[in-house]
Amino acid sequence: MSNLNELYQEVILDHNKNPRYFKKLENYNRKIEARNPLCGDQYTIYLLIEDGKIKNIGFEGVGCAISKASSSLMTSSVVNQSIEFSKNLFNKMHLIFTGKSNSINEDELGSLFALSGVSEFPARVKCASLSWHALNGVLSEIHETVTTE
Amino acid sequence: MSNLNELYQEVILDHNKNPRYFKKLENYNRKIEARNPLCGDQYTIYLLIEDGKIKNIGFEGVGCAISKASSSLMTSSVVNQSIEFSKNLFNKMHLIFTGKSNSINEDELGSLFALSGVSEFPARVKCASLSWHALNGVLSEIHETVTTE
Amino acid sequence: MHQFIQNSKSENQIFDVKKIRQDFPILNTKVHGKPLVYLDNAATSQKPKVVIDAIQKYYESQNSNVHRGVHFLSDSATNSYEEARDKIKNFINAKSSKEVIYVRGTTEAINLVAHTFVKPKLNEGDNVIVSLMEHHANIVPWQIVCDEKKAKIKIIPINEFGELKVEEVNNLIDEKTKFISLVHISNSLGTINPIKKVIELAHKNNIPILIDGAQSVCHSKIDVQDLGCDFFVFSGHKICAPTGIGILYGKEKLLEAMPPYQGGGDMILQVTFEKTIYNDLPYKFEAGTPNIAGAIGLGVAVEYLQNLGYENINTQESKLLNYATEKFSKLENVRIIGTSKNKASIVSFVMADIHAHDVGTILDQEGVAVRAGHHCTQPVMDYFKIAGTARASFSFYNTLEEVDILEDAVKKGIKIFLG
Amino acid sequence: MHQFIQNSKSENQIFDVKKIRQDFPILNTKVHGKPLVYLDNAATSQKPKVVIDAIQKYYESQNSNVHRGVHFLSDSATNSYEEARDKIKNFINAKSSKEVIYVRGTTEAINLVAHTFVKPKLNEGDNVIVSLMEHHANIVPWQIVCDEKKAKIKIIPINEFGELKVEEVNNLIDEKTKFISLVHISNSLGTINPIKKVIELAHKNNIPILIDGAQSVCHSKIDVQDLGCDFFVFSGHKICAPTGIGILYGKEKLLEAMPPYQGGGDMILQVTFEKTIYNDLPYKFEAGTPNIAGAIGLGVAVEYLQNLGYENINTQESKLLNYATEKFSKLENVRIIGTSKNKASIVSFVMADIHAHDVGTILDQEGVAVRAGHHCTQPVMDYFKIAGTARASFSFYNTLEEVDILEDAVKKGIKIFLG
Ligand SMILES: Cc1ncc(COP(=O)(O)O)c(C=O)c1O
Ligand SMILES: Cc1ncc(COP(=O)(O)O)c(C=O)c1O
Repeated sequence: MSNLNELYQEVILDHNKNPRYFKKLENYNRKIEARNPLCGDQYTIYLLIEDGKIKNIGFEGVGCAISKASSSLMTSSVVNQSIEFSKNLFNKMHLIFTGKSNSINEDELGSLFALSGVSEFPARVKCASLSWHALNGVLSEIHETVTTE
Repeated sequence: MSNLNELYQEVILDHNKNPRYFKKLENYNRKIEARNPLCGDQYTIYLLIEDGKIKNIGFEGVGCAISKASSSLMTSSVVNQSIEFSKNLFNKMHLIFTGKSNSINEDELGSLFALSGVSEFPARVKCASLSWHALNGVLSEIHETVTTE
Repeated sequence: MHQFIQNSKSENQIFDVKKIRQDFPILNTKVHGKPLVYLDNAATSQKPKVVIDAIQKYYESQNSNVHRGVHFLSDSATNSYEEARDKIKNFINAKSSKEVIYVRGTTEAINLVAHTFVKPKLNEGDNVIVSLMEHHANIVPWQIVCDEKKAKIKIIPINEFGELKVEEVNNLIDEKTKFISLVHISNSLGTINPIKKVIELAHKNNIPILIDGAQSVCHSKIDVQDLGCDFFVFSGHKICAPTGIGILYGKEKLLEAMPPYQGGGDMILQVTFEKTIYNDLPYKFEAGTPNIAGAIGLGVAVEYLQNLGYENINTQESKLLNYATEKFSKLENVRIIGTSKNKASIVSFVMADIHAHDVGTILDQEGVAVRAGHHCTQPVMDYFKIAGTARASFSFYNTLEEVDILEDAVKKGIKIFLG
Repeated sequence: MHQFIQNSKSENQIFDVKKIRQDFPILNTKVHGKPLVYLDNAATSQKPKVVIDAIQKYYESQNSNVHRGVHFLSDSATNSYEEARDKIKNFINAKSSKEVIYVRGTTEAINLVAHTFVKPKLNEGDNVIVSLMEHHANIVPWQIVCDEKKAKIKIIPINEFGELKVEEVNNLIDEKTKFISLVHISNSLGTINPIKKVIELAHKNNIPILIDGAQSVCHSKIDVQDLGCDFFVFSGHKICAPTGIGILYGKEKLLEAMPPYQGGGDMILQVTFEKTIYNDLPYKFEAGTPNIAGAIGLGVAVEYLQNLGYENINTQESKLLNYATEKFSKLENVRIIGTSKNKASIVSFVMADIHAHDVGTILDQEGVAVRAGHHCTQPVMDYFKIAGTARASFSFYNTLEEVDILEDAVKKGIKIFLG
């Protein structure tokens, strides 16, 4: 059971039960669909991006505990942060999910650290990274548009 | 080589080289296509049937030595014979080809005996019986028409 | 000692599960240090050693292309390939081996029928009837051809037990109904449909009907002549046979009249650029080099099932179904989805509001393999207003002890999530 | 002793055929009491033990349905299945694994492209160009779609050596040409076509082109990016892999724009009766449970070939081709059909007017397996005005001694028929 307890940590169960930023935004300028057809996870993420910053964020949809908690933790971590910061965070988390990170700093990660147990469950990496990939995709587009201008 | 010599007996090689009744009939009332797509054997058999008898027969086409010699031996055996006789001969030869005949009478069979080596070559049974099946098919139809009248 | 005597007794009597399990090498696998409890049989069955050995034997002593050779290996491969077809013909009691077409699986079989039999008959405004509990394989092909022909799909509804509302079939049928395609046993609910009744109804209205037997061939003896259906399709991999092989059964007259599906070698008699003559049945529908080893393996698999005997299979599977149903009915926070009176050994369930995917992971840690999700039957999930279920599907080689392990694992999951 | 030293020497140097042969269990077979001399490699190749073992291992320790499960076996099967795809991607140097679609074989791949890519583009009066030396698999699918669309097939002619008249391609191309489909290496003549030239010509005229690589992947390193072709197709069973699996490579952009071929599980994202959303590449084209064991076996087979090295393969096969060609050229009453300058290790021949079928039987009695007939290339036979040929096709595991045995058997046949 030790593995399972690492995956389903208190933080995860809490964010699954009471997901943060779990609402449709009234006022948004980006909308992303994140779906994993194999397990039926399906979220819509709303973003209000202004001045290179994620001014507001919200998500709704259905999915497993891992994907929901991960989305909730993600939204909590990137709200009011810059695009740059969020993209870097994606890169960091991506390495953690796939077990390729060689230095995980618990203090620095804060509650995101709860997601590190996922790397022991290869079949669940997709769940944890679903919303992150979706977010990163849209941020990269914005980024590219900005830098190629 | 003993097996091969049984298959390619003198009679077979002769009938392959000089097939009998190897011509299109001018005057015929039945025409049958006999083909084995897997090896490309392909013959047309012409029949003149009158009064329950095969009054004349001829065939043309291309195929292996076994199918050609067998067709030649068949035509030679059934010409001027009754439908009944020909159908019985088919049944007899069918048993011989498939190795199911338990009494092969060389004297009775005459030159048809040369075809008995085929049973040792399962892959070639289809070649030997190709024209026979075609003939039997058309004779059975006639027969049925006759008997159901 | 006592144990031993009991075992050897039941061995002589009917069906010794412990002994049967030895036929399946994979059942000895350890998962996360625990014995594998394989309850994902509706997704794919495990393979007995005789089937695995047949594949090996084929590649080590027979391998050759079929039909087109005169040499020893080619003859040997062709004979085994065609003998397998004859075995399958007998297995489903088809009239002739010509009616037994090798395909990749159920999905390809349904696509073949949709494209070569149904599509040419469809006109604008026509309809095809399926049920709400179809697998996507029996929905999407009809959507594709109906879209193309501006025809419609009509749906036989189900009730809260997951049973087909057969009485609705008659109302759905109209003069524009060109085909009915119905699943025999639902892969997500376990429901056994009264297909004979629907086949009769269809034929009374002169409508041809296909039965999707993907889930039924492993549980019950199929007699296509007795059923009277026009097409019957199934996958080898769900009945102890290799992957990549399946069967389309069709009535000879219908198959004769259908155009070919794919073009290529073996399905033609003669090719020129001006004109091509198609081959006879069953070859007309078997273009290209087939899955020879798969077909031979399927022949061995159906023999294996026949030797076990469907009576024995049913006895064991009923035991498992009843035992599991009883246990699960008593569990708080667990709800069984699919409670048809007539049911195969499939138990789909939801746990409180724990997502099926999480249930799957939790059970997996205990060595228990179940499927989690919509099981390619999204309309069923939509009907029950759930995202998915966890599904335990039992085979004759499963044991009551395995049901116990499943139950314990489910309880652990509830504990983790609900404390 | 001397022998031994020689062997171990060549073993270290390049390619020890005797040792390689030990990888193939079937090569120890006795046929009619004589050692099997397998020269029917163009029909299907034999399988090395590593491939046979991979199939066994899959069924004994991994077997599960792919993509849809969260449990251990399902994860293991999915990983192996997708790793195999990556291996194949690298093997043919595709840009992305999304461009690598699992199909049953070459025949299915061509049918898929004909139906989903070419057919929608075809209008009355359009044309598709193929060559006279195509396998039926690259003729019949085009006949089917062209018939349906009232389009035409145009044929690149060949010369008496069995070489493509490339200079004619430009004359054949017109503004109504919608597609070109060309065989890389002819299975009945051995001709290696200058496909790069034809691909360039096609693209200069904005015409997409498919290359039928059924016979080429076993003989030469394929780099689809270097070739630049839009589609490249081949069968696993001809390159040491199991039956029932093959590859359609297609450029991502083209595949993206194509509608699906078959409908069912795995190829959809979401299904309701109102609307179905198709899955991403490559899954859009992989409806239903695939040939999982076959795909994994194909991955192992391409690794096996890569480890052998195409240089070594080519050296050995050239030796065999040259040796056999020299011998056969000297034989009275024997004529080689297909004498292209650029040729793979395939020797088709006719013997006096002995029918190919009889030649096949005679050689078989000596243990020699060759194919006899039209090799699914009837137009080639018609061009040479012959009913068929006997075809010896050599693989890297064949030996010069086997060519000697072939020659002796041919001589015996001539003796029987011509005295
Ligand atoms: C050149 C060529 N194309 C296509 C095919 C058809 O391949 P398959 O039968 O594996 O689909 C073959 C094999 O016979 C071939 O040699
Ligand atoms: C009822 C039903 N129909 C069709 C299928 C599709 O079978 P396959 O994936 O073998 O083509 C399945 C299997 O998942 C099934 O359960």
